[in-house]
Amino acid sequence: MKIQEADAKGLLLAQGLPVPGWSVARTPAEVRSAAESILADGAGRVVIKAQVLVGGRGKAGGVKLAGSAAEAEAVASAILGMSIKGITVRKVLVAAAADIVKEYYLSAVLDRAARRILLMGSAEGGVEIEQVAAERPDAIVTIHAHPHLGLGDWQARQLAFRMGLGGHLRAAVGIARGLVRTMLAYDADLVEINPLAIIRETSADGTVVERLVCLDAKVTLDDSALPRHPELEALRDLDEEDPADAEAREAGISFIRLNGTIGCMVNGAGLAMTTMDLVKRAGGEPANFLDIGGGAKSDRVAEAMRMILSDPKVNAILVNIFGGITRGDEVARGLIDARAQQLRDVPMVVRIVGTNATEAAELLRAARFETAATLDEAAARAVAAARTAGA
Amino acid sequence: MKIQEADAKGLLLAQGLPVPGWSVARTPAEVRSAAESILADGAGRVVIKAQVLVGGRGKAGGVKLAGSAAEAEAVASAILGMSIKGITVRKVLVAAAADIVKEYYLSAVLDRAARRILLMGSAEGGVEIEQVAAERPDAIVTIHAHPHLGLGDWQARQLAFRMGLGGHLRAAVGIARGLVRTMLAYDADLVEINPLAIIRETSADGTVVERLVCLDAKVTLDDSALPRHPELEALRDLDEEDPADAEAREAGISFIRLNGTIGCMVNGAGLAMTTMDLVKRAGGEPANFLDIGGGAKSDRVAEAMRMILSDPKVNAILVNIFGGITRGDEVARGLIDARAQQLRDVPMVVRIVGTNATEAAELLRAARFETAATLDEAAARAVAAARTAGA
Amino acid sequence: MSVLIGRETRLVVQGITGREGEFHSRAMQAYGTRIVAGMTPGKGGQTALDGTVPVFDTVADAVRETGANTSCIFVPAPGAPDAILEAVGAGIGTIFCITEGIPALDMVPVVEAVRQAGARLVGPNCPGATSPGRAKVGIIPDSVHREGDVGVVSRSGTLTYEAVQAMTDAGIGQSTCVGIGGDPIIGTTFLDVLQLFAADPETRALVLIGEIGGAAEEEAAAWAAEHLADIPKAAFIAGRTAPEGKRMGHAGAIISGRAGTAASKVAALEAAGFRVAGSPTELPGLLRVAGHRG
Amino acid sequence: MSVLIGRETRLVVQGITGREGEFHSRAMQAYGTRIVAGMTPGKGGQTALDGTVPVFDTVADAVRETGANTSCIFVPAPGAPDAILEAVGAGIGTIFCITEGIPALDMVPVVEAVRQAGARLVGPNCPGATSPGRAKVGIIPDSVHREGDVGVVSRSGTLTYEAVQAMTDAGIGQSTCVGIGGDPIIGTTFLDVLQLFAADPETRALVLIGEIGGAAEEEAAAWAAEHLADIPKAAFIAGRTAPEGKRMGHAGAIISGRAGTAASKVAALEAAGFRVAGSPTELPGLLRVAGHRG
Repeated sequence: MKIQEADAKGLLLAQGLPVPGWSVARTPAEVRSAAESILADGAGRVVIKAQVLVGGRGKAGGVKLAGSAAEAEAVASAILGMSIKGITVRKVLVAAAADIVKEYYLSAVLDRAARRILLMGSAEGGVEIEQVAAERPDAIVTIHAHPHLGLGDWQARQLAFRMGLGGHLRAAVGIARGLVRTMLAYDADLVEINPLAIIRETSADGTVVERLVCLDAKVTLDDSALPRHPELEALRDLDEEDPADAEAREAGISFIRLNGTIGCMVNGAGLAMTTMDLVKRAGGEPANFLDIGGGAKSDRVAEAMRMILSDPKVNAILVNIFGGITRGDEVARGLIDARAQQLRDVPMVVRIVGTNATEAAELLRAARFETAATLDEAAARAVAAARTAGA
Repeated sequence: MKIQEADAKGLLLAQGLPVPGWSVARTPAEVRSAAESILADGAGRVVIKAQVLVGGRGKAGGVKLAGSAAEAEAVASAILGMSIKGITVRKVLVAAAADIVKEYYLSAVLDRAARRILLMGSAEGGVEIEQVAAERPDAIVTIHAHPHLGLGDWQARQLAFRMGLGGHLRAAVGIARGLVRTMLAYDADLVEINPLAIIRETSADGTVVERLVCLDAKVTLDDSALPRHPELEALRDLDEEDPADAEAREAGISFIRLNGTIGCMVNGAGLAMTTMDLVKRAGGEPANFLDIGGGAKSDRVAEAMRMILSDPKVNAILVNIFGGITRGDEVARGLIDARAQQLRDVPMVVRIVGTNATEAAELLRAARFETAATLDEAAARAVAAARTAGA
Repeated sequence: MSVLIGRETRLVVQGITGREGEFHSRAMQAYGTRIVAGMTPGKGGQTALDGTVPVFDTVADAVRETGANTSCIFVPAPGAPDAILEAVGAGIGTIFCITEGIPALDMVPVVEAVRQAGARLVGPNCPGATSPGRAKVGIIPDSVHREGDVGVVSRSGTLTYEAVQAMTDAGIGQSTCVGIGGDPIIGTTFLDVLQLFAADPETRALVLIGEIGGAAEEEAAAWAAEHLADIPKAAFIAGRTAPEGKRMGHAGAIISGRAGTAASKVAALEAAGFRVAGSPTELPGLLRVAGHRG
Repeated sequence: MSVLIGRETRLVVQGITGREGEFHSRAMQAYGTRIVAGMTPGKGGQTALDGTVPVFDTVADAVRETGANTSCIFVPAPGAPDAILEAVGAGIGTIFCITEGIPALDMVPVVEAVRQAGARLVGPNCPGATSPGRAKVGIIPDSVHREGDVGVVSRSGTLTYEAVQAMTDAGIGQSTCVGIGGDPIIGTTFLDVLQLFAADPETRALVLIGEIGGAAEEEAAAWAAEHLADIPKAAFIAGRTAPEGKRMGHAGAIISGRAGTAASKVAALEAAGFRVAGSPTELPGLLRVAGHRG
């Protein structure tokens, strides 16, 4: 699960990391008032950042500076409501604009190949790390935390020295360890600070100090671990979530809406992707990825059918079930129920093999469903049906 | 550092272990009032237990039951002020007497040989585990916690089943894990529950339930770790501590008072024990074990001398220093300072070799100290001096 | 012969008295797998599967009493990592963890402990393995199999069934079919299984079924290019048409950056001599083209 | 030859810029030990010991730049476990930790990590080792030594000096003298050092200096009885007159129950063929009685 920058910063702060203050606003007026108080505290400028769960906010114009409360309000008016990669901006983060001396990159990520937590750092912060990795791999420092002992101080020091942060050793070590602590505390699979920055601050007595802080934060959480972190469920951004996604989650269904016309209902993620691939290969376009999960009962099947049909683009449906834990007859019953209730009549091709396939075939025959024996055949017929319907 | 049963129970409770309530009292009147409130809560009897840091309280008559507040007061009068292995009882623990169904033994201890935490359990609780170990070693179940992963639930279950606690599996697992947690939280080198007991309780609605609880608790703390647990310093029992011990600790000196007449001052624990051994071998009796530690300066030496001389039995002193980190001349200066200030004149034999021994020898010669070249010789002359003084 | 499981398998089922554990244990037993023990804490002394299988409180007891050498875990996610460690601690050499939904960070210390003990873990969140005609550990439907000499390795569940069924329908049997699971942190990788097949004299052809995401297929392909040049090989990669940046079902299937795309995997596999199918149904034909005479 | 350290030793001192670290590094260097590097985080690029030794920020840097193979740690207790793990992580094979006052439970995961890496840790809270005429790592005063062929192992500090001085005074030199430290959890035991001496062709006699408490002397004696029958052996046990149940200075010296008493240790050592001295000064004579011709 992705969470917003502001929420990610909240988690980092709770784990003791240095994150300069911020507030979240949903209207230009709220932004104005937040900016007023930040500027009154001595900041020269404020930064206003769109809170969306997609990358490239800066390039899209979703991050702006303002020198006065009025300017902040005007900037916020432009950002709030804008669309970034198809997502409408509904809230912004407001913070004092930092006086940045130098930017770094630091992240902790679950490294699947090494089966360990990987710390990745670079003295080239503020840009996309994928680009740095592709162009100058030597500029990236990596260290694996020990799978039992975690990240040692010595490893954090090594990382800091190699990143050129020897002058801020204690802070860098604290932040590196804090990233791993944050991962473990919330079951995150990514905790990314970009930029990690040395900023210049003027303290109350007029002296200028430099400090290493987390200026941006990105955290993604392991969905499998959410049941043991009920408090994190509140961080799910319902503003950005397709209402169908929430329904699907509730029902135990994996559902992703796509742009095609052929609705797909499959059991198993790999088989669902394969089904999409074969639809495309047969000349069609899948309308969705949908995995009903293992052992689905008829009610879940009916719910999946409702989700598919809620997309008006769908003009044909392909059901592909290879029964293992899932019983073919349960699926057939769900399809029959769903058709009895459905509002519009869309041609459907059903292929059910594996556990209780014979019973399923009988039920489907009795209910006059169109069935197919192989996946290739099912895909071809669904594509043909979609073409006829779309013509 | 040893701590009292009541304090040990407090630590266990803080770690979430099931410990029935208790209070601590220093006077018979306090015991009476505690007993009144316990009996008013429905207990049939109360137990009064001497709080001393030595074993064998029960056999010594330091643990008694009472059926009424008056009886509790009388029993407390007998226990408070009694001497157990030379320690005067100054406080007692008062608790409801449990209705014990069966007693077990469970402890977590640092196993030096295996270099791991060892869990030790037995269905023969309430007696001395050393006796069980000697007589029926098969009656003891042992499991090592993993040095990196700690005690797994599976290990705790195995321990519970082997101890015959399968009927209280969840509680037993929780307690076993809690002992290890307690060790780690406070840097204990021993956490012992004896007895761990199944007790019978009548709940408010009259139903009788059985519950696994910690009826007694013994915890010893790693002295090396006390600096990072400043809150535990408050659990040091000053009632039982020789005031000289506290002084020694402050000064960085290891000091144990013994029954002989020859005061010993040595650098290093092994050499200090060796010096005692050689005094004994030469026919004398050491008055103390005293290790001035590494790199002692003259003030620490003078402090050590004051501690030795505070024992009126001391009638000769043996100083044995093998300089390594410790500089012989520093010790010599400390001895000279100490003699200038000391109240009584006790014959002293000094042997200083190793680092700066030559300078030390000159200082001592100038100050007319009696010196010896070897440890054997030093011991023999100290014993002779003690004999002369004691005659 | 076969890999991971076979006639020598003596299986203990952890969580045998649970609904799933019992259901699939019956299926395994019916297939001919020697289930020597079940394990459910607190049910030691009872029996399962109509009195045919003794149940123990601990895996250690099961091993001591029955000589179990392989474990299959149906314990729910919160207790599954502990169940794996218990199997390792009891000296079990091969552990299949069927459980799904284990948080990834829970598995990090567990796979390390398995590695240190020299044991092998397959999964978690995997369908298990079947050596047709010999033994089945896990939940792969029996009906898809046929005895033969093709080693199959896959990180999907039902897609594996689909592919294996296609082979069986075409008369091509399997030596062992291994589902390694699609979770982020798994005990046994494509590469590990290829190495096992390489050492098995009765495996004479290979089928690899991958998915978009990660680099495990590429890693396996690089090894196969060097060590498995002479054996007929076919592969299928799911997710060629999946849009970038979306998680498709389980966490394994996410494309990040260039690595892990279907194109990268297909290219790596083809470079290593795998014939890559456009549909699972093409696998049998490609194996024959590659020289397999099963 | 010698054990643990010798002419091939290339030493990095962790904490070289601290007061103790610098003082003892000078002494080690004066003895002839090849100190190739120092390490203090944040002082990388500086030099120590009057410009003769480069200082690095990390042990890994020191190893890469200087080929250091041995480490001596003077880092204060709170940072010492981490310093040991850093040395292990940098590939150092032999690590001496002089630091005292490390909480015992901190050492439990550390010694396991050392073991897993196949490295060797001596200490903590140990005086180090000296191979007279070759190298010295730690804090044992130079003056007590003489070149020779007796291997000495001890868990005490100054008592070791006393015993070794007695040998030197009697004309008996040492191959290597190893102080293993008196803490509850240590990296290298009496047994480990006896095994090293057993494999060293230039060690032709052994002296073991033990203390009451624990069972490490008994364990070593049992092994020596089987494997070191033919070599002259002498021993000394401190604490014969210590009262039961009192901790004498460091935690190592506590008698609990019957095991760990001086009597138990003396009996075990005598049974293994050690001549047990009543005073350290008797050790040279007993070695000669046992057949040593050094």
